[in-house]
Amino acid sequence: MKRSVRPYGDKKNDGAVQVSFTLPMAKSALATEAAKRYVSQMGIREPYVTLAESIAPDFTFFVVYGRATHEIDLSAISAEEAPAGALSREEIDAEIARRFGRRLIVLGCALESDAHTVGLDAIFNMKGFAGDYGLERYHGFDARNLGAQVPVAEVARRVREAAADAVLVSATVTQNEIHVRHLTDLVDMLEAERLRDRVVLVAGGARVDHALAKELGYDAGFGPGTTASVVAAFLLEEISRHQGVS
Amino acid sequence: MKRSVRPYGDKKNDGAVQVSFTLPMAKSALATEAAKRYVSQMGIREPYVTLAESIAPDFTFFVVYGRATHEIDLSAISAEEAPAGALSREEIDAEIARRFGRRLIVLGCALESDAHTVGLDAIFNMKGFAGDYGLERYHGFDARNLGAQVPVAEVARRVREAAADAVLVSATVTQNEIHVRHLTDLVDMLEAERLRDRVVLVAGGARVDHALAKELGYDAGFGPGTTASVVAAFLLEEISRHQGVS
Amino acid sequence: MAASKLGLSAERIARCRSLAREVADGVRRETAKYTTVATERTVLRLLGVDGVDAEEVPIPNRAIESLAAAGKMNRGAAVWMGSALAHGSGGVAEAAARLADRKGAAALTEHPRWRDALLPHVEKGLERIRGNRAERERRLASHPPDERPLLYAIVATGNIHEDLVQAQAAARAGAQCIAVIRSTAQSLLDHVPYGATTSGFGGTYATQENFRLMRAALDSIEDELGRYVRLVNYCSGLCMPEIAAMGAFERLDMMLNDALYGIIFRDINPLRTLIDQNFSRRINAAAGVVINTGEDNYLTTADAVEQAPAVLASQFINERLAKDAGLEDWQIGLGHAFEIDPELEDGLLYEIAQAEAAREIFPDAPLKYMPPTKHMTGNVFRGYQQNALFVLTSVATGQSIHLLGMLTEALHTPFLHDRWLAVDQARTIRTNARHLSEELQFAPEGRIVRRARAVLAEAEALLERVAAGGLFAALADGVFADTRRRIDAGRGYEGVVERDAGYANPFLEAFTHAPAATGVHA
Amino acid sequence: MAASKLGLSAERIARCRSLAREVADGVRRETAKYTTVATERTVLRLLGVDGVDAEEVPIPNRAIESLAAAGKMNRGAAVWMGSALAHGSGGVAEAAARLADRKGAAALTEHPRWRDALLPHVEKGLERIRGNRAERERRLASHPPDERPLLYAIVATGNIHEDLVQAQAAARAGAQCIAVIRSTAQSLLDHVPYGATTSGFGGTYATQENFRLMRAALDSIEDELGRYVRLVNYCSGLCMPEIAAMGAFERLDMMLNDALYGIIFRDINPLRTLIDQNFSRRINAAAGVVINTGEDNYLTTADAVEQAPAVLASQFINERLAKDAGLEDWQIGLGHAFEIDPELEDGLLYEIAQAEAAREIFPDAPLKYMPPTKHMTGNVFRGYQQNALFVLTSVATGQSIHLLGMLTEALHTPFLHDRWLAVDQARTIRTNARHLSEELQFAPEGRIVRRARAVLAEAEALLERVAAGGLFAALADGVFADTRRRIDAGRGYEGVVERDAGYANPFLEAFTHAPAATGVHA
Ligand code: B12
Ligand code: B12
Ligand SMILES: Cc1ncc(COP(=O)(O)O)c(C=O)c1O
Ligand SMILES: Cc1ncc(COP(=O)(O)O)c(C=O)c1O
Repeated sequence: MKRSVRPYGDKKNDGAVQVSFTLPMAKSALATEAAKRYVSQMGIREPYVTLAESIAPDFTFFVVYGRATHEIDLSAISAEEAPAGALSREEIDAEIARRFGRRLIVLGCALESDAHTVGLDAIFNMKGFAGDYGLERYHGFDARNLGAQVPVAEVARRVREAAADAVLVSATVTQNEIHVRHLTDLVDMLEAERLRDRVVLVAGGARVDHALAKELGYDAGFGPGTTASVVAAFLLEEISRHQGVS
Repeated sequence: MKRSVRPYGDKKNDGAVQVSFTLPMAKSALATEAAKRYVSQMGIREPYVTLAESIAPDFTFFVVYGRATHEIDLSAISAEEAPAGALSREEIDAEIARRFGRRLIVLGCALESDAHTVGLDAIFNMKGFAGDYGLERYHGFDARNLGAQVPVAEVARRVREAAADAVLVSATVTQNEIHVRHLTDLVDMLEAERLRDRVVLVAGGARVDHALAKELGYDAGFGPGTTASVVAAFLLEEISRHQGVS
Repeated sequence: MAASKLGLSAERIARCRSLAREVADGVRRETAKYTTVATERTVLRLLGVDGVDAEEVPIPNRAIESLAAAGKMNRGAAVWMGSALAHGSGGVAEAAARLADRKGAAALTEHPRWRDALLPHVEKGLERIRGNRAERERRLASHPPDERPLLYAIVATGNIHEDLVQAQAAARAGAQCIAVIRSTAQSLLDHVPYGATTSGFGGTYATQENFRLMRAALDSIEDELGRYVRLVNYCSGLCMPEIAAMGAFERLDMMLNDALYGIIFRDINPLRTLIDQNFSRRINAAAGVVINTGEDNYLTTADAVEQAPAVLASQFINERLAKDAGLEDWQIGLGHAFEIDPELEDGLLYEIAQAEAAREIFPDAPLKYMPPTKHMTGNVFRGYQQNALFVLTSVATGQSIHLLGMLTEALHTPFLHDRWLAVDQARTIRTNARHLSEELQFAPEGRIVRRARAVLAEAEALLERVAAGGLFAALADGVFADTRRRIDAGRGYEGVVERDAGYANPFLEAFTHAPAATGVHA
Repeated sequence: MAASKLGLSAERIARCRSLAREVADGVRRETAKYTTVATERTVLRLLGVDGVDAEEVPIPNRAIESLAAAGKMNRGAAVWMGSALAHGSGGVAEAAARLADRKGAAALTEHPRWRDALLPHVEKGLERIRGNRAERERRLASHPPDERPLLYAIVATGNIHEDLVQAQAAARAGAQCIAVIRSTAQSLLDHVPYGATTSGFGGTYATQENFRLMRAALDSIEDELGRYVRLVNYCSGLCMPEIAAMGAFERLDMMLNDALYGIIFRDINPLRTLIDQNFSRRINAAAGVVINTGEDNYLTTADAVEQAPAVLASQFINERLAKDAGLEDWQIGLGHAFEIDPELEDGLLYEIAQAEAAREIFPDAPLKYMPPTKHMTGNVFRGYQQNALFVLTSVATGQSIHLLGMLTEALHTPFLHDRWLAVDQARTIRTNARHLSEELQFAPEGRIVRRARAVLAEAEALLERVAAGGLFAALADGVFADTRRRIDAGRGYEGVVERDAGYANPFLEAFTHAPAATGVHA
């Protein structure tokens, strides 16, 4: 049964919407008319330009109110459940405490000869990446950043010693596939030490993606633009699955 | 030469727009998905719902940012000069002072047997009509509201005595065309007294419109929903034209 | 009373009060001689007369027009209702019909025991008012005390049924007072429309049925909210006492009730509306209603810095007139507004000075602080900013009633989310700055203190001028808002009638002598 | 100095300063024994060494790596540059190339008259810094004094050429300081990228060429605006003194310059960055630059009420370290932020208390007040409201540098209109509340005064704890932001080298003895 819905200002289906944007043109009657027509093209009738402000020599900022004509048929959406939003830092910490009752130990390093650490640090340290704070800020994680150029044997030793829950390694230099060699060496070492199944293993780097990492035996791979919050949410679910905790 | 323009957030043509509206449905993942799809129908891609707030049991308020895909071709607009916005009260007062150097005398009343004054008062007194203040608030007008049931002879007498610039009459009761009779009587009286050409003559009322007023020999007619600011702007131009002042 | 922060001269404040008393006495000397069609219609309504005739004209209007035509109005409607009953009319409705009949009214003679015949009906009307007051106090006492300032929201769809939905939404969002804006210029109607109304002009008609419907709708969510929601309406204008009586009968909590507003802004005859105001304020006093006065209107167009003294002078006069009509301090919600140009250097300091001065001069009055309108533009972000500064100033100076400002003030009657944003803003800042007024003090000879003193001094000068010739002369001279209003002009003058020697108004008598009930108040 | 509004105990403040001095002395005792790769690269840059080799590695990096490999770094790059010149190198570039060559560096012997050979180049570097300082002071003196607080806007497109457009737009809109945000985590690079850059990570790389381009762009509109526009960048991190030197060479006006930030929030080795900080602050002192410290970072996630004492303690330590490095009061832009939860009862009173306390404790410091981030949401109207309260608090407590908050803080790097709205808001409220700080006083035993005293007391306790074991021990214990940072861990530790007996750094010597130039300052 079609159930269509339109915005509500102060009467059913009045379609009331507010819009704001800047047009790259000097303030003028022409600019205001352009803003009106622009909003009309968005399917908004009776556009009322309440503000036209010159905010830079060739830029005018507009606030426009109007009546949107579109309708949304809710019955068409109800089928696919809308995707849930990303968990916040507080929600992840609360969930770790609830499920595990302890902090999850996460080790990280740049492998073997690789000296690039900025990417890994942006995932690990307090300041994080452009405002998305690093794993150190999460009470739920005991994040230990082992730094640059760490041999695979050292990684295995630290995993055993710390009883780590997860290992995050970064590989940036890719000349003659050096990153593939290093990443594979680590998996082999962990399997040899019968540690592979006790940890969630994650690879990352400017030239790493999920497919490559899975292919090399990792649980996941993260490339450019990755933020700590995405990695934290993944670790919560993956470690829970790994350790049969829910 | 086509010159197309799109909104500018922080890069040329990034189409950045902000939208806000309420949907009449309870807050839920479904509602957020509906808001996203609604904004997409407006031609906005990558809709990012930054706020979904339950503001009443079955109402959710949304703020959404996105990238509008439409373009405006400026060359198509430049032809018709965009209509200038209505003058503000301050602008009208300044313009009257500049053109006339004195206050314009405006008389008003409800004609003959008609006792309805609320409409005329909403145009005349300080408080005006729903926030649009009456002619008394305009320093440029000396607005004199003669009140209800004023005979046409009395109107003519007051026009001569006050050397009025304009006369605004209200006629609301229309049973057996009584309003047409009264309005016509006034025009006849003014012409007999050779006063018609010395004033701008305006009729108004719930059942009056511009066509009827012109037909009856008035300079203009105003119906339901009229505000003082519209009448004031009209009087400025009409009296200027009438008295050859620019 | 909190120590003064502005060091305002107590003598000068006392001087202003004594001048206001002189003005009020002058008004009373003039108004006491008269009654009006509205005051007499109100006596009929308080006796229980209601309804409309076939042409939808209210019965009270018919009865009073008929009494006036018969030259009997000067003695007061009560005398004739009592006489009709004493001469055998079966009840109030029948008596009113008899008065409304031209011949019947002309023929009716005063009955010596008209008071005895009328007494039970007078008592019934007074009891209904007392009952509503007790009910309100019972409900208020059943909840924790309300946070101050009270957050006041407006609904105005024109259709009472749609208003009910929006009012409940506003109350649920946190609004503590709900006002249904009247159909614009209803001040100018010399009758009160009857029944539920579904179309108005930029607002919803004030009718007794609309009051009843909204009161019930707000009561129905009281338990859900865990607090009593106050209902506000407007009795200013030609039907001032009538609408006050309807509010008293339907348990309205607050009423816009200001003759000066009607005179200056609606060109209503000064004598008519000041006579009516006295009776309307008597009714509101008895009903435990908080009145609001309209000083904000001085600031909506004229410059808010220049007009501040006029606002203060008007507040002193309104306070005195209200007290003379039996209203207690806690019932006198004097009005003022946050209207100074946001671009003015130190303009915010003057807002603080003026709001603090009102607080200190009228310490027990439930001051009603109105939002910015004049300098609000289509920049809704700037609008939300100015309303944030308005809320902070309100909390910082301990205002009592805070009318929520909408970010879209300059654009349209509020959308649902406009109102939600306003309530959310006020609730958050009220909490975030809870005890700010206890904290703040001002530099002894600073700009804020000097501004407050200057406004008080100019207000005193204005009151000297008004007291010199009396309020009616001052109004004719355009002392207020440069608008000249003569005593013998403006709407409703024809409805003013001299009282004759035998005039009687049992309700006015009852309200004048009965001690106001104590107990918890709004 | 304005009378105290908070009645803070002068003894307690003095005690905090003496504890901070103990901490600073402890740090100096430790750091004085060492130099670092970054400090020595900076000496080369000040001598005029620049450019990159075929693999785009900066020449200073090559030269210092080579000296280190030859075991010669402990004596300081200056000795070897001087010796190379004395041994016949034709000029600074040639000498640097000689150092960068592994064999050449190993073979080089110290020349007895290395100082004489080096002197003209040292003098040239110092003169360039003095010249820029005088130029800034000349330009500032040619305009009326700036309105306070200075409005500080951020641009961050990642492409320096796009940054120029946005920076000019922000300056035209009214911003008085423009900061180009660095590519995120540039703190962690142990080299400074070379040349103009067009792609970064959430920001634009700090390079000397980018500084030069932006300085020229802002100078080009100085006459049009009738005021000097201050340019800000970030030297915190592994290249702290190097970027400070580049700023001094290109007439940057302000620098984020805080080792504690690098240690706690970028996990940089404490010893390394505290050694580097001293030299970087010496350079900024000489260049007449105002430094900014990063205490706001304590408040961006942890609770802003709990962390207030840590902010104040950090400010005391930063003040002492800065003075020990020759910075004058007017150059020490201590950081703090408006980050308390807007839903907290009386939270605004605590913000006022903390901001006023900073003002009174550091009366001559150009305090840098940072906008709300933690509690900013997708409700951009609430965002604009919180930034309005932030501006008002800033003006009410006389802050010096006001970093403009964006209503879209939680959403994206600012759009052009986001920034315009922020500047419009700050300019309007700064004018509307111009003299508010002169007006306000606080109830002697009120919540604001008590809050300020409590924060001071807790800060003192924190300083007692830090002074007891010294800063390095305190950092290892996680005293700040519950984050443990050991003296022998974190980025860049390998770059720390013990000075040997013959160590020399002619610039450090020059900055330490030369009296700072007086005259008009930023
Ligand atoms: C800074 C830098 C350096 C610095 C590194 C300093 C340091 N402490 O990191 C120094 C100068 C030491 C350096 C050296 C070299 N570098 Co380099 N370097 C760069 C540069 C300019 C920036 C890299 C960076 O900081 N990116 C910023 C971060 C935030 O992005 P990111 O690394 O992609 O990280 C993100 C994602 O990938 C992801 N991620 C990354 N790691 C991980 C790990 C996990 C577990 C997860 C979940 C996510 C994740 O999340 C991060 C945040 O979103 C790049 C060029 C460029 N502009 O990218 C070249 C670059 C990486 N370097 C390069 C090269 C070749 C070298 C050298 C070999 C040069 C030389 N010939 O000597 C040496 C190698 C040194 C060595 N032993 O490794 C090449 C690599 C080419 C290739 N694909 O092989 C690049 C691409 C430059 C180029 N275009 O040629 N380099
Ligand atoms: C209030 C009212 C009354 C009041 C008037 C009080 C007063 N002081 O005005 C009283 C009770 C006295 C009254 C009496 C009567 N009324 Co009557 N009244 C109304 C009512 C309910 C509202 C009118 C009103 O106030 N509108 C509000 C104003 C703001 O709107 P407006 O008048 O349209 O004015 C606007 C525009 O028209 C314009 N405008 C108006 N005048 C002018 C003048 C100028 C110069 C300009 C520029 C603009 C302008 O600007 C105004 C603001 O936008 C209407 C029904 C309705 N709901 O409309 C009936 C109505 C107008 N009345 C009606 C009738 C029939 C009567 C009576 C004849 C009833 C009777 N049988 O006794 C009497 C006549 C009395 C008389 N001698 O005229 C009919 C008229 C039908 C018809 N078309 O003829 C109406 C429509 C009711 C109905 N539906 O039957 N009435
Ligand atoms: C005191 C007072 N009464 C009544 C009103 C209602 O106005 P109207 O005259 O349009 O009914 C107002 C204005 O809003 C007012 O301030
Ligand atoms: C003092 C200080 N320095 C530098 C920076 C720049 O941070 P990053 O380490 O990402 O370069 C910041 C944070 O914004 C800071 O507060």
